[in-house]
Amino acid sequence: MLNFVFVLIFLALILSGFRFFKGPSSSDRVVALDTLTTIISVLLVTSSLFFDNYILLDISFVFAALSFTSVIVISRYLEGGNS
Amino acid sequence: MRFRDYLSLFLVIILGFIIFQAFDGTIDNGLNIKQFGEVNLSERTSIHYINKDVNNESTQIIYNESKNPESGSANYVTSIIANYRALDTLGEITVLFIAAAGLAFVLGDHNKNNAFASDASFIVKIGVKILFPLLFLLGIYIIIHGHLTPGGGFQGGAVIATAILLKFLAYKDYKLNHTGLTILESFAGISFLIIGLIGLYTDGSFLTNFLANGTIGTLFSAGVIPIIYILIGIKVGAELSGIISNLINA
Amino acid sequence: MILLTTLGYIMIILGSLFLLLGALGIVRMPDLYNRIQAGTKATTLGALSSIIGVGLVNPNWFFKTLIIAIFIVLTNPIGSHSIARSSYKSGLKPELQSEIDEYKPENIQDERSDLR
Amino acid sequence: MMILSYLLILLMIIGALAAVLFENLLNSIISLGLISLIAAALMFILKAPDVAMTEAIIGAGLTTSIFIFTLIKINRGDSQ
Repeated sequence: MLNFVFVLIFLALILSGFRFFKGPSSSDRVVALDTLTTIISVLLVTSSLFFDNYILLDISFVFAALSFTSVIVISRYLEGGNS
Repeated sequence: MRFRDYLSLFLVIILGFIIFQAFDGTIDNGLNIKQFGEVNLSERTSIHYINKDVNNESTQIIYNESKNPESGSANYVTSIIANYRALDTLGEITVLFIAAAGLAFVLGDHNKNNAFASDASFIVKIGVKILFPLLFLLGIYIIIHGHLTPGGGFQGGAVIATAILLKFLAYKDYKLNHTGLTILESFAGISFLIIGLIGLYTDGSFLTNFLANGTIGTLFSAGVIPIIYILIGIKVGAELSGIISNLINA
Repeated sequence: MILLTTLGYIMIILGSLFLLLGALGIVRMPDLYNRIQAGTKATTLGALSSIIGVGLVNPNWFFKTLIIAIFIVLTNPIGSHSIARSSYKSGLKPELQSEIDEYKPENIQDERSDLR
Repeated sequence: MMILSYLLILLMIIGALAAVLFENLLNSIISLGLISLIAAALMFILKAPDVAMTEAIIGAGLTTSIFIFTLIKINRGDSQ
Protein backbone atom coordinates (compact mmCIF):
# COMPACT_ATOMS: atom_id res chain seq x y z
CA MET A 1 0.00 0.00 0.00
CA LEU A 2 2.73 2.43 0.93
CA ASN A 3 4.67 1.53 -2.24
CA PHE A 4 2.00 3.25 -4.30
CA VAL A 5 2.45 6.39 -2.18
CA PHE A 6 6.19 6.25 -2.77
CA VAL A 7 5.61 6.01 -6.53
CA LEU A 8 3.41 9.12 -6.42
CA ILE A 9 6.02 10.99 -4.37
CA PHE A 10 8.71 9.86 -6.82
CA LEU A 11 6.80 11.40 -9.74
CA ALA A 12 6.17 14.59 -7.77
CA LEU A 13 9.87 14.87 -6.94
CA ILE A 14 10.79 14.48 -10.62
CA LEU A 15 8.30 17.15 -11.74
CA SER A 16 9.24 19.78 -9.19
CA GLY A 17 12.94 19.04 -9.67
CA PHE A 18 12.43 19.71 -13.37
CA ARG A 19 10.91 23.10 -12.59
CA PHE A 20 13.75 23.82 -10.18
CA PHE A 21 16.45 23.31 -12.76
CA LYS A 22 14.54 24.89 -15.66
CA GLY A 23 12.81 27.84 -13.97
CA PRO A 24 13.51 31.06 -15.87
CA SER A 25 13.73 33.37 -12.87
CA SER A 26 15.05 32.97 -9.34
CA SER A 27 11.52 33.23 -7.93
CA ASP A 28 10.52 30.13 -9.88
CA ARG A 29 13.37 28.24 -8.29
CA VAL A 30 12.29 29.41 -4.84
CA VAL A 31 8.73 28.22 -5.47
CA ALA A 32 10.06 24.86 -6.61
CA LEU A 33 12.26 24.67 -3.49
CA ASP A 34 9.24 25.37 -1.27
CA THR A 35 7.23 22.63 -2.98
CA LEU A 36 10.15 20.20 -2.72
CA THR A 37 10.34 20.92 1.00
CA THR A 38 6.68 20.08 1.51
CA ILE A 39 6.97 16.91 -0.57
CA ILE A 40 10.05 15.78 1.35
CA SER A 41 8.41 16.38 4.72
CA VAL A 42 5.50 14.16 3.62
CA LEU A 43 8.07 11.60 2.47
CA LEU A 44 9.66 11.65 5.91
CA VAL A 45 6.36 11.14 7.72
CA THR A 46 5.26 8.27 5.47
CA SER A 47 8.66 6.59 5.63
CA SER A 48 8.60 6.76 9.42
CA LEU A 49 5.36 4.80 9.10
CA PHE A 50 7.23 2.49 6.71
CA PHE A 51 10.08 1.98 9.18
CA ASP A 52 7.52 1.79 12.01
CA ASN A 53 9.52 4.02 14.33
CA TYR A 54 7.91 6.68 16.47
CA ILE A 55 11.12 8.54 17.18
CA LEU A 56 11.75 9.46 13.56
CA LEU A 57 8.74 11.80 13.54
CA ASP A 58 10.80 14.45 15.31
CA ILE A 59 12.75 15.19 12.14
CA SER A 60 9.64 15.92 10.14
CA PHE A 61 8.68 18.24 13.01
CA VAL A 62 11.80 20.26 12.40
CA PHE A 63 11.27 20.17 8.64
CA ALA A 64 7.72 21.43 8.91
CA ALA A 65 8.60 24.17 11.35
CA LEU A 66 11.83 25.58 9.99
CA SER A 67 11.97 25.05 6.25
CA PHE A 68 10.20 28.31 5.40
CA THR A 69 13.03 30.36 6.88
CA SER A 70 15.16 30.16 3.74
CA VAL A 71 12.14 31.17 1.63
CA ILE A 72 11.57 34.26 3.75
CA VAL A 73 15.26 35.20 3.69
CA ILE A 74 15.47 34.92 -0.08
CA SER A 75 12.26 36.86 -0.61
CA ARG A 76 13.41 39.64 1.72
CA TYR A 77 16.52 39.85 -0.44
CA LEU A 78 14.53 39.88 -3.69
CA GLU A 79 12.22 42.56 -2.38
CA GLY A 80 15.03 45.07 -2.71
CA GLY A 81 15.52 48.17 -0.62
CA ASN A 82 18.51 46.85 1.26
CA SER A 83 20.15 49.68 3.07
CA MET B 1 33.74 25.16 -19.80
CA ARG B 2 37.44 25.03 -20.51
CA PHE B 3 39.54 21.95 -21.01
CA ARG B 4 40.80 22.10 -17.41
CA ASP B 5 37.24 21.87 -16.04
CA TYR B 6 36.46 18.82 -18.16
CA LEU B 7 39.70 17.22 -17.01
CA SER B 8 38.88 17.77 -13.33
CA LEU B 9 35.33 16.45 -13.81
CA PHE B 10 36.78 13.35 -15.48
CA LEU B 11 39.24 12.84 -12.62
CA VAL B 12 36.46 13.18 -10.04
CA ILE B 13 34.35 10.59 -11.85
CA ILE B 14 37.29 8.16 -11.97
CA LEU B 15 37.99 8.72 -8.27
CA GLY B 16 34.33 8.13 -7.43
CA PHE B 17 34.37 4.90 -9.45
CA ILE B 18 37.47 3.69 -7.59
CA ILE B 19 35.93 4.52 -4.19
CA PHE B 20 32.69 2.81 -5.21
CA GLN B 21 34.62 -0.29 -6.22
CA ALA B 22 36.58 -0.30 -2.99
CA PHE B 23 33.46 -0.18 -0.85
CA ASP B 24 31.36 -2.42 -3.04
CA GLY B 25 30.28 -5.79 -1.79
CA THR B 26 32.00 -7.74 -4.54
CA ILE B 27 35.55 -7.47 -3.21
CA ASP B 28 35.97 -8.73 0.32
CA ASN B 29 38.40 -6.30 1.89
CA GLY B 30 36.75 -5.70 5.23
CA LEU B 31 35.39 -2.29 4.24
CA ASN B 32 32.09 -3.37 2.72
CA ILE B 33 29.15 -1.02 3.06
CA LYS B 34 25.81 -2.75 2.66
CA GLN B 35 22.92 -1.46 0.59
CA PHE B 36 20.28 0.82 2.03
CA GLY B 37 17.69 -1.59 3.39
CA GLU B 38 19.99 -4.33 4.59
CA VAL B 39 22.04 -2.59 7.23
CA ASN B 40 22.09 -3.97 10.71
CA LEU B 41 22.72 -1.22 13.22
CA SER B 42 25.20 -3.28 15.17
CA GLU B 43 27.44 -3.33 12.13
CA ARG B 44 27.26 0.42 11.76
CA THR B 45 28.66 1.58 15.09
CA SER B 46 30.78 -0.16 17.61
CA ILE B 47 28.68 -2.80 19.33
CA HIS B 48 30.04 -1.88 22.73
CA TYR B 49 28.68 1.64 22.41
CA ILE B 50 25.20 0.38 21.60
CA ASN B 51 25.19 -2.01 24.52
CA LYS B 52 26.38 0.86 26.77
CA ASP B 53 29.47 -0.95 27.69
CA VAL B 54 33.16 -0.49 27.10
CA ASN B 55 34.35 -2.92 29.77
CA ASN B 56 32.91 -6.13 28.24
CA GLU B 57 30.44 -6.57 31.10
CA SER B 58 27.29 -6.17 29.02
CA THR B 59 23.87 -7.44 30.01
CA GLN B 60 20.60 -7.28 28.11
CA ILE B 61 19.11 -3.78 28.19
CA ILE B 62 15.31 -3.43 28.10
CA TYR B 63 13.74 -0.06 27.38
CA ASN B 64 11.87 1.46 30.34
CA GLU B 65 12.85 -1.42 32.67
CA SER B 66 16.59 -1.73 33.02
CA LYS B 67 18.14 0.19 35.89
CA ASN B 68 21.55 1.82 35.96
CA PRO B 69 23.21 0.69 32.76
CA GLU B 70 26.62 2.12 32.19
CA SER B 71 25.65 5.49 30.72
CA GLY B 72 21.92 5.45 31.04
CA SER B 73 20.72 7.40 28.02
CA ALA B 74 18.35 5.72 25.61
CA ASN B 75 19.83 7.45 22.56
CA TYR B 76 23.29 6.01 22.15
CA VAL B 77 24.55 8.94 20.08
CA THR B 78 23.99 11.06 23.16
CA SER B 79 26.02 8.67 25.27
CA ILE B 80 28.91 9.04 22.87
CA ILE B 81 28.70 12.83 22.59
CA ALA B 82 28.09 13.78 26.21
CA ASN B 83 29.63 10.90 28.12
CA TYR B 84 32.36 8.93 26.40
CA ARG B 85 33.56 11.92 24.38
CA ALA B 86 32.48 14.83 26.55
CA LEU B 87 35.94 16.38 26.43
CA ASP B 88 35.66 16.41 22.64
CA THR B 89 32.35 18.25 22.93
CA LEU B 90 33.96 20.81 25.21
CA GLY B 91 36.56 21.41 22.51
CA GLU B 92 33.89 21.80 19.82
CA ILE B 93 32.04 24.36 21.90
CA THR B 94 35.28 26.24 22.39
CA VAL B 95 35.81 26.29 18.63
CA LEU B 96 32.33 27.76 18.14
CA PHE B 97 33.04 30.33 20.86
CA ILE B 98 36.27 31.40 19.16
CA ALA B 99 34.48 31.77 15.82
CA ALA B 100 31.75 33.92 17.40
CA ALA B 101 34.34 36.02 19.21
CA GLY B 102 36.30 36.62 16.01
CA LEU B 103 33.15 37.65 14.17
CA ALA B 104 32.18 40.02 16.97
CA PHE B 105 35.69 41.48 16.92
CA VAL B 106 35.50 42.23 13.19
CA LEU B 107 31.84 43.20 12.75
CA GLY B 108 30.54 43.87 16.25
CA ASP B 109 29.16 47.40 16.20
CA HIS B 110 25.76 47.33 17.83
CA ASN B 111 24.72 50.82 16.77
CA LYS B 112 24.36 49.97 13.09
CA ASN B 113 21.03 49.42 11.39
CA ASN B 114 19.41 46.28 10.09
CA ALA B 115 20.50 45.06 6.67
CA PHE B 116 16.92 45.34 5.43
CA ALA B 117 15.67 48.91 5.25
CA SER B 118 11.98 48.27 5.88
CA ASP B 119 9.77 45.98 7.91
CA ALA B 120 8.39 42.82 6.36
CA SER B 121 4.77 42.73 5.30
CA PHE B 122 1.86 42.52 7.72
CA ILE B 123 1.29 38.80 7.24
CA VAL B 124 4.92 37.90 7.86
CA LYS B 125 5.00 40.04 11.00
CA ILE B 126 1.90 38.43 12.50
CA GLY B 127 3.07 34.98 11.47
CA VAL B 128 6.41 35.48 13.14
CA LYS B 129 4.69 36.84 16.23
CA ILE B 130 2.67 33.60 16.47
CA LEU B 131 5.52 31.28 15.52
CA PHE B 132 8.26 32.71 17.73
CA PRO B 133 7.09 31.20 21.07
CA LEU B 134 6.24 27.90 19.35
CA LEU B 135 9.71 27.64 17.85
CA PHE B 136 11.32 28.57 21.16
CA LEU B 137 9.29 25.82 22.83
CA LEU B 138 10.32 23.36 20.10
CA GLY B 139 13.96 24.19 20.75
CA ILE B 140 13.57 23.67 24.49
CA TYR B 141 11.80 20.35 23.83
CA ILE B 142 14.63 19.18 21.60
CA ILE B 143 17.23 20.16 24.20
CA ILE B 144 15.49 18.54 27.17
CA HIS B 145 14.68 15.30 25.34
CA GLY B 146 18.18 15.01 23.93
CA HIS B 147 18.91 11.76 25.74
CA LEU B 148 15.64 10.10 24.66
CA THR B 149 15.02 11.18 21.05
CA PRO B 150 17.22 12.41 18.21
CA GLY B 151 18.49 15.89 18.72
CA GLY B 152 20.12 17.52 21.65
CA GLY B 153 21.97 20.61 22.69
CA PHE B 154 23.38 21.72 19.37
CA GLN B 155 20.19 21.12 17.42
CA GLY B 156 17.95 22.81 19.98
CA GLY B 157 20.26 25.79 20.23
CA ALA B 158 20.18 26.13 16.46
CA VAL B 159 16.35 26.06 16.51
CA ILE B 160 16.32 28.87 19.07
CA ALA B 161 18.78 30.86 16.96
CA THR B 162 16.55 30.37 13.93
CA ALA B 163 13.57 31.74 15.87
CA ILE B 164 15.61 34.84 16.70
CA LEU B 165 16.65 35.11 13.05
CA LEU B 166 12.95 35.20 12.09
CA LYS B 167 12.42 38.09 14.53
CA PHE B 168 15.30 39.94 12.89
CA LEU B 169 13.80 39.33 9.46
CA ALA B 170 10.34 40.57 10.39
CA TYR B 171 11.09 43.66 12.45
CA LYS B 172 13.80 46.06 11.38
CA ASP B 173 14.12 47.62 14.83
CA TYR B 174 14.65 44.37 16.70
CA LYS B 175 17.81 44.38 18.78
CA LEU B 176 19.34 41.76 21.01
CA ASN B 177 20.74 42.46 24.43
CA HIS B 178 24.37 41.50 23.95
CA THR B 179 25.28 41.82 27.61
CA GLY B 180 22.66 39.23 28.50
CA LEU B 181 23.95 36.94 25.77
CA THR B 182 27.49 37.22 27.09
CA ILE B 183 26.33 36.44 30.63
CA LEU B 184 24.35 33.37 29.47
CA GLU B 185 27.25 32.10 27.40
CA SER B 186 29.82 32.52 30.17
CA PHE B 187 27.47 30.93 32.70
CA ALA B 188 26.99 27.87 30.49
CA GLY B 189 30.70 27.46 29.77
CA ILE B 190 31.75 27.85 33.39
CA SER B 191 29.05 25.44 34.58
CA PHE B 192 30.25 22.84 32.09
CA LEU B 193 33.78 23.13 33.49
CA ILE B 194 32.50 23.03 37.08
CA ILE B 195 30.57 19.81 36.38
CA GLY B 196 33.75 18.33 34.96
CA LEU B 197 35.69 19.38 38.04
CA ILE B 198 33.05 17.88 40.38
CA GLY B 199 33.50 14.61 38.51
CA LEU B 200 37.25 14.92 38.96
CA TYR B 201 36.76 15.49 42.70
CA THR B 202 34.30 12.66 43.35
CA ASP B 203 35.33 9.89 40.96
CA GLY B 204 38.84 10.79 40.03
CA SER B 205 38.55 11.70 36.35
CA PHE B 206 37.42 14.77 34.46
CA LEU B 207 33.73 14.87 33.35
CA THR B 208 32.74 11.59 34.99
CA ASN B 209 29.07 10.73 35.37
CA PHE B 210 28.69 11.21 39.10
CA LEU B 211 24.88 11.10 39.45
CA ALA B 212 22.68 8.01 39.58
CA ASN B 213 21.67 6.71 36.17
CA GLY B 214 18.05 5.82 36.87
CA THR B 215 15.72 3.77 34.70
CA ILE B 216 16.60 3.89 31.03
CA GLY B 217 14.08 5.71 28.88
CA THR B 218 12.54 8.01 31.48
CA LEU B 219 12.99 11.77 31.52
CA PHE B 220 15.04 11.88 34.71
CA SER B 221 17.68 9.39 33.77
CA ALA B 222 21.21 9.23 32.43
CA GLY B 223 22.79 11.09 35.32
CA VAL B 224 24.73 14.13 34.27
CA ILE B 225 24.01 13.94 30.52
CA PRO B 226 20.79 16.06 30.47
CA ILE B 227 22.45 18.79 32.52
CA ILE B 228 25.39 18.92 30.13
CA TYR B 229 23.02 19.01 27.18
CA ILE B 230 20.99 21.87 28.64
CA LEU B 231 24.21 23.84 29.17
CA ILE B 232 25.34 23.09 25.61
CA GLY B 233 21.95 24.23 24.33
CA ILE B 234 22.16 27.55 26.18
CA LYS B 235 25.70 28.16 24.97
CA VAL B 236 25.09 27.26 21.33
CA GLY B 237 21.85 29.25 21.21
CA ALA B 238 23.52 32.34 22.63
CA GLU B 239 26.54 32.05 20.33
CA LEU B 240 24.56 31.49 17.14
CA SER B 241 22.18 34.34 18.03
CA GLY B 242 25.16 36.61 18.57
CA ILE B 243 26.63 35.58 15.19
CA ILE B 244 23.32 36.29 13.43
CA SER B 245 22.94 39.63 15.19
CA ASN B 246 26.46 40.67 14.25
CA LEU B 247 25.93 39.68 10.63
CA ILE B 248 22.57 41.34 10.14
CA ASN B 249 23.33 44.58 11.98
CA ALA B 250 26.27 45.67 9.94
CA MET C 1 -10.08 -0.36 14.09
CA ILE C 2 -9.93 -1.78 10.58
CA LEU C 3 -12.14 1.09 9.46
CA LEU C 4 -9.75 3.65 10.91
CA THR C 5 -6.76 2.02 9.18
CA THR C 6 -8.56 1.94 5.83
CA LEU C 7 -9.58 5.56 6.20
CA GLY C 8 -5.99 6.48 7.04
CA TYR C 9 -4.57 4.75 3.98
CA ILE C 10 -7.19 6.39 1.76
CA MET C 11 -6.22 9.78 3.16
CA ILE C 12 -2.51 9.11 2.63
CA ILE C 13 -3.05 8.12 -1.02
CA LEU C 14 -5.36 11.08 -1.67
CA GLY C 15 -2.82 13.41 -0.12
CA SER C 16 0.06 12.15 -2.19
CA LEU C 17 -2.14 12.40 -5.27
CA PHE C 18 -2.63 16.07 -4.42
CA LEU C 19 1.13 16.44 -4.03
CA LEU C 20 1.59 15.00 -7.52
CA LEU C 21 -1.05 17.37 -8.92
CA GLY C 22 0.66 20.32 -7.27
CA ALA C 23 4.01 19.35 -8.76
CA LEU C 24 2.34 18.95 -12.17
CA GLY C 25 0.86 22.41 -11.77
CA ILE C 26 4.29 23.83 -11.07
CA VAL C 27 5.53 22.47 -14.39
CA ARG C 28 2.51 23.25 -16.54
CA MET C 29 1.28 26.65 -15.35
CA PRO C 30 2.18 29.62 -17.57
CA ASP C 31 3.66 32.17 -15.19
CA LEU C 32 5.04 32.56 -11.69
CA TYR C 33 1.89 33.59 -9.83
CA ASN C 34 -0.10 30.63 -11.12
CA ARG C 35 2.80 28.39 -10.16
CA ILE C 36 2.72 29.74 -6.62
CA GLN C 37 -0.99 28.97 -6.54
CA ALA C 38 -0.49 25.37 -7.61
CA GLY C 39 2.67 24.78 -5.64
CA THR C 40 1.36 26.00 -2.33
CA LYS C 41 -2.36 25.40 -2.12
CA ALA C 42 -2.37 21.89 -3.54
CA THR C 43 0.70 20.74 -1.65
CA THR C 44 -0.54 22.17 1.65
CA LEU C 45 -3.78 20.22 1.28
CA GLY C 46 -1.89 17.11 0.25
CA ALA C 47 0.58 17.30 3.10
CA LEU C 48 -2.20 17.91 5.62
CA SER C 49 -4.21 14.92 4.38
CA SER C 50 -1.22 12.57 4.28
CA ILE C 51 0.06 13.50 7.72
CA ILE C 52 -3.34 13.18 9.39
CA GLY C 53 -3.71 9.87 7.54
CA VAL C 54 -0.50 8.57 9.10
CA GLY C 55 -1.91 9.58 12.48
CA LEU C 56 -5.10 7.62 11.77
CA VAL C 57 -3.27 4.48 10.67
CA ASN C 58 -1.31 4.45 13.90
CA PRO C 59 -3.53 6.07 16.57
CA ASN C 60 -0.73 6.32 19.13
CA TRP C 61 0.99 8.85 16.89
CA PHE C 62 -2.08 11.02 16.32
CA PHE C 63 -1.11 13.87 18.65
CA LYS C 64 2.35 14.31 17.19
CA THR C 65 1.12 14.21 13.59
CA LEU C 66 -1.52 16.78 14.51
CA ILE C 67 1.22 19.12 15.73
CA ILE C 68 3.19 18.61 12.50
CA ALA C 69 0.05 19.43 10.52
CA ILE C 70 -0.46 22.60 12.58
CA PHE C 71 3.09 23.70 11.86
CA ILE C 72 2.59 23.13 8.13
CA VAL C 73 -0.65 25.13 8.18
CA LEU C 74 1.10 27.98 9.98
CA THR C 75 4.27 28.15 7.92
CA ASN C 76 3.39 27.36 4.29
CA PRO C 77 1.09 30.35 3.57
CA ILE C 78 3.61 32.80 5.03
CA GLY C 79 6.27 31.52 2.65
CA SER C 80 4.07 31.71 -0.44
CA HIS C 81 2.80 35.18 0.43
CA SER C 82 6.34 36.35 0.91
CA ILE C 83 7.52 35.00 -2.45
CA ALA C 84 4.57 36.50 -4.30
CA ARG C 85 5.03 39.94 -2.77
CA SER C 86 8.77 40.04 -3.30
CA SER C 87 8.62 38.88 -6.90
CA TYR C 88 5.95 41.48 -7.66
CA LYS C 89 8.13 44.17 -6.11
CA SER C 90 11.21 42.98 -7.98
CA GLY C 91 9.40 43.61 -11.25
CA LEU C 92 8.04 40.29 -12.51
CA LYS C 93 4.80 40.97 -14.34
CA PRO C 94 2.03 38.40 -14.67
CA GLU C 95 1.83 36.89 -18.12
CA LEU C 96 -1.95 36.94 -18.39
CA GLN C 97 -2.96 40.55 -17.79
CA SER C 98 -5.90 40.68 -15.44
CA GLU C 99 -8.36 43.51 -14.88
CA ILE C 100 -7.72 43.91 -11.19
CA ASP C 101 -4.30 44.77 -9.82
CA GLU C 102 -4.84 45.71 -6.21
CA TYR C 103 -1.17 45.93 -5.45
CA LYS C 104 -0.41 48.90 -7.72
CA PRO C 105 0.91 51.83 -5.70
CA GLU C 106 -2.03 54.10 -6.57
CA ASN C 107 -4.60 51.49 -5.54
CA ILE C 108 -3.40 51.08 -1.97
CA GLN C 109 -5.59 53.19 0.27
CA ASP C 110 -4.20 52.63 3.75
CA GLU C 111 -0.73 51.37 4.52
CA ARG C 112 -1.54 48.04 6.12
CA SER C 113 2.04 47.32 7.08
CA ASP C 114 1.97 50.00 9.76
CA LEU C 115 -0.39 47.94 11.91
CA ARG C 116 1.27 46.18 14.75
CA MET D 1 12.60 2.91 -1.24
CA MET D 2 15.89 2.19 -2.94
CA ILE D 3 14.87 3.68 -6.29
CA LEU D 4 13.69 6.76 -4.38
CA SER D 5 17.13 7.05 -2.81
CA TYR D 6 18.74 6.86 -6.24
CA LEU D 7 16.46 9.65 -7.46
CA LEU D 8 17.42 11.78 -4.45
CA ILE D 9 21.12 11.16 -5.09
CA LEU D 10 20.67 12.12 -8.74
CA LEU D 11 18.88 15.35 -7.79
CA MET D 12 21.67 16.13 -5.33
CA ILE D 13 24.41 15.63 -7.94
CA ILE D 14 22.61 17.78 -10.50
CA GLY D 15 22.05 20.42 -7.82
CA ALA D 16 25.74 20.46 -6.95
CA LEU D 17 26.70 20.86 -10.61
CA ALA D 18 24.11 23.62 -10.97
CA ALA D 19 25.45 25.43 -7.89
CA VAL D 20 28.85 25.57 -9.55
CA LEU D 21 27.69 26.40 -13.06
CA PHE D 22 25.00 29.06 -12.43
CA GLU D 23 26.03 32.57 -13.44
CA ASN D 24 23.86 34.30 -10.85
CA LEU D 25 25.04 34.01 -7.25
CA LEU D 26 21.49 33.95 -5.85
CA ASN D 27 20.69 30.86 -7.92
CA SER D 28 23.79 29.16 -6.54
CA ILE D 29 22.62 29.89 -3.00
CA ILE D 30 19.18 28.42 -3.73
CA SER D 31 20.87 25.32 -5.14
CA LEU D 32 22.90 24.98 -1.95
CA GLY D 33 19.61 25.05 0.00
CA LEU D 34 18.31 22.23 -2.21
CA ILE D 35 21.47 20.20 -1.61
CA SER D 36 21.25 20.40 2.17
CA LEU D 37 17.52 19.59 2.04
CA ILE D 38 18.14 16.41 0.06
CA ALA D 39 21.13 15.53 2.25
CA ALA D 40 18.83 15.62 5.28
CA ALA D 41 16.33 13.32 3.56
CA LEU D 42 19.10 10.89 2.59
CA MET D 43 20.46 10.83 6.14
CA PHE D 44 16.94 10.01 7.30
CA ILE D 45 16.62 7.13 4.86
CA LEU D 46 20.05 5.81 5.92
CA LYS D 47 18.74 5.77 9.53
CA ALA D 48 20.98 8.44 11.02
CA PRO D 49 18.33 10.65 12.67
CA ASP D 50 20.66 12.89 14.65
CA VAL D 51 22.69 13.91 11.62
CA ALA D 52 19.50 14.37 9.62
CA MET D 53 18.10 16.74 12.22
CA THR D 54 21.31 18.78 12.34
CA GLU D 55 21.46 18.99 8.57
CA ALA D 56 17.80 20.04 8.37
CA ILE D 57 18.13 22.83 10.93
CA ILE D 58 21.48 24.21 9.83
CA GLY D 59 20.88 23.77 6.12
CA ALA D 60 17.32 25.03 6.09
CA GLY D 61 17.69 28.31 7.89
CA LEU D 62 21.10 29.33 9.04
CA THR D 63 23.43 28.60 6.11
CA THR D 64 21.14 30.16 3.51
CA SER D 65 20.64 33.29 5.58
CA ILE D 66 24.34 33.71 6.26
CA PHE D 67 25.07 33.44 2.52
CA ILE D 68 22.34 35.98 1.77
CA PHE D 69 23.76 38.46 4.30
CA THR D 70 27.16 38.04 2.68
CA LEU D 71 25.58 38.70 -0.72
CA ILE D 72 23.99 41.91 0.60
CA LYS D 73 27.38 43.07 1.86
CA ILE D 74 29.04 42.27 -1.50
CA ASN D 75 26.41 44.22 -3.45
CA ARG D 76 26.77 47.19 -1.16
CA GLY D 77 30.52 47.16 -1.67
CA ASP D 78 30.00 47.18 -5.43
CA SER D 79 27.69 50.16 -5.41
CA GLN D 80 29.96 52.37 -3.34
